[in-house]
Amino acid sequence: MIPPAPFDTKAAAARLAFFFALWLTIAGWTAKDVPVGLAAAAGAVWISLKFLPPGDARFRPVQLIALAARFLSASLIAGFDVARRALAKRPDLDPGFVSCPIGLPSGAARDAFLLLQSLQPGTLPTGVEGGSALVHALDVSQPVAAAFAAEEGHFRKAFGHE
Amino acid sequence: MTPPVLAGLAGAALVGFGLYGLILHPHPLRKLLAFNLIGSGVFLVFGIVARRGAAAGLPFDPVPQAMVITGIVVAFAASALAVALILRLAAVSGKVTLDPEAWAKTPSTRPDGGGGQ
Amino acid sequence: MSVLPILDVGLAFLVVGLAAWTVAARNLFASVVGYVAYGLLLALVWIRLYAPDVALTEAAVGGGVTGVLLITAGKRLGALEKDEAGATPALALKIVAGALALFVAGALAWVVVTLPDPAPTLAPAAAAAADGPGAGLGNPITAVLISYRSFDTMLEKVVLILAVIGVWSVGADSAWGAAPAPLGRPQPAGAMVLLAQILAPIGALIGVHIFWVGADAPGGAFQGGALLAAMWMAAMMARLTEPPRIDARWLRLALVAGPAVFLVIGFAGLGLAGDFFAFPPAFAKPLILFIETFMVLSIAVALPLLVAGPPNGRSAR
Amino acid sequence: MSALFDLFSFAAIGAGVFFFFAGTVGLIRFPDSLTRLHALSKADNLGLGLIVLGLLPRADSALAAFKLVLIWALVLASGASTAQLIGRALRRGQK
Repeated sequence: MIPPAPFDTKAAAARLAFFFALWLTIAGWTAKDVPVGLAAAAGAVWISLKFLPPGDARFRPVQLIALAARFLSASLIAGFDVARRALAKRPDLDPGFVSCPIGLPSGAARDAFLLLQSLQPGTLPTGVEGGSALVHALDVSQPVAAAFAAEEGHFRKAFGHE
Repeated sequence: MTPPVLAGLAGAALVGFGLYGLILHPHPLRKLLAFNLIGSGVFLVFGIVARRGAAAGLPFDPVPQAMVITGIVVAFAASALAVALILRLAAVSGKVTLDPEAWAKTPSTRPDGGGGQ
Repeated sequence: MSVLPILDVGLAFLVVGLAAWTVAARNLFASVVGYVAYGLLLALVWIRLYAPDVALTEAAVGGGVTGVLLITAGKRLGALEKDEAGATPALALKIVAGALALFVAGALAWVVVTLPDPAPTLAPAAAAAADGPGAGLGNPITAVLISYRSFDTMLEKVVLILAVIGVWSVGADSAWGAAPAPLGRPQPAGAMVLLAQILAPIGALIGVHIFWVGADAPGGAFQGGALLAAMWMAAMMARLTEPPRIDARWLRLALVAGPAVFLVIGFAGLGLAGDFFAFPPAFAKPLILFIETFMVLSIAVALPLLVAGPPNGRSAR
Repeated sequence: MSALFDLFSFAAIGAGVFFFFAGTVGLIRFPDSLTRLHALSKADNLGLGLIVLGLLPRADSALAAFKLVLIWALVLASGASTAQLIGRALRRGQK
């Protein structure tokens, strides 16, 4: 038997606040619904602690905002990029797989990083095998692996995975 | 043509396609899919009655709608039971077909019913 | 002239076309994918028929959960498939089947076009029921489900339980009491795990909300329960959790909780309000919500168990 | 002021529709399933993001606006995840 992890009060409180805010967003503020909302948020906290135990990620607000800004501008570029390639006279493609070494250990942080990468211009991670992410690229003449490594650096900074 | 009539005609077409697939597909899961098409077609025809019976100041008649909701869940329960039976039949007989001729040619090799892994 | 009629016609053609695809597709997987897309588009048709409650149920149960059921079944069948699915049917049979299908569809279409006008309706009776025993509910469909046609709804929960028992009974005798086979592959993809980790708590929260607003707005026990069930299934597919043993006491209690509470309160109505399933008007709304809470629990447990299938492996602990 | 908001909504939703259109063109014109996934995930996410942006000034309240952003985030997460899953299945199928 694995001993149950000690209850992380701080993480639980933060998540309760998050899920209750989510409830208010969905349901709106009505006094009579608040108890149900609190109960639902508590249930959501229980599920999220069970499936996603609090890790050792340290959130750095400034870098996090910078990451969000990078992500939004990258998704803008990604959309334009795909639209340009799709609407060109002949679809402008040179597709293929690029093997990109990844330093993040397997877990939620790596999965989240790959999720963000899948919305970067021209790249789509299709799983990790043997310490390398196999990224499908729309245009292999682009420096896909270098950009991938740089993005991983930014991601690690924002979440304190250094 | 009003949306209810249109949806009703679509429902009739769904029943037709479903019936055709149900009769002709030898694969049991495909038969099940076709059967579900018939079901949703019937729900749709029933649903337009709810839309047409918009008396009493309501934009719809809640009684048929409530019954369609019940029906969708029951249809799912029946599908799940059918899937379990199909999987068991395949595990016991080694055949994935409801084509009677395939059964006539090679009778089941394990009539005892398997029993355990 | 608005664009809506054109959209309606387009939607109807898409739905019927996808149904044809489901029947005609070459392999099972393509057929199931077509069916899931069909279920989602059908939900849009229901929206156009002013039936958001049906649309929610159709999208969640008819499209989503049924899709998972069939894809899982296809995968399990593929693992033990030995025989081909049989020869293609003869042309004569195709013609006869086509003619029969055409005849039935044509007859139904004729009925649809020639329905009496004004249409007979139960709406006034239902509205009266909603004013009386279903007092205080803003959503007439929930009022119908729990109050006006409470017997149907209760029996439908019993059907769910019977189906679960039926699915369990199909398993091998030696496996009785064990857990069903896992839903996901041995090593789920990272993307699937993360999706389940993010989505499960949020989806559960939304499921509770959909159930709770069901008293006054589109939503209710079926839709909320189906969403909770979907979240549990997502977690099982990501292997974050495994299907429970079917002899677990909490599981069986959760399964029967819905109809049991419903029945108890129904019998109580016999004594307190003078009729089976009659609710004292002053307590109607809290009572209905109380019943629905347990129905949500039963639905959220029953649907994943139906998808997970019969017990597998050894029953010894 | 409201005319300005309307103009903003109109422009953003129009741009969103354009990206949905471009993504669909890519879906039809790109040569294989993997490249089609790119077209869908990127163009449609941007398209939906722009439509949400255009609807924000029209939201009834701050909570409703937040709900729109939440919907976008959920679609983004599930769309990007399924794209990766389908990509993985296709890569394994190619071998």
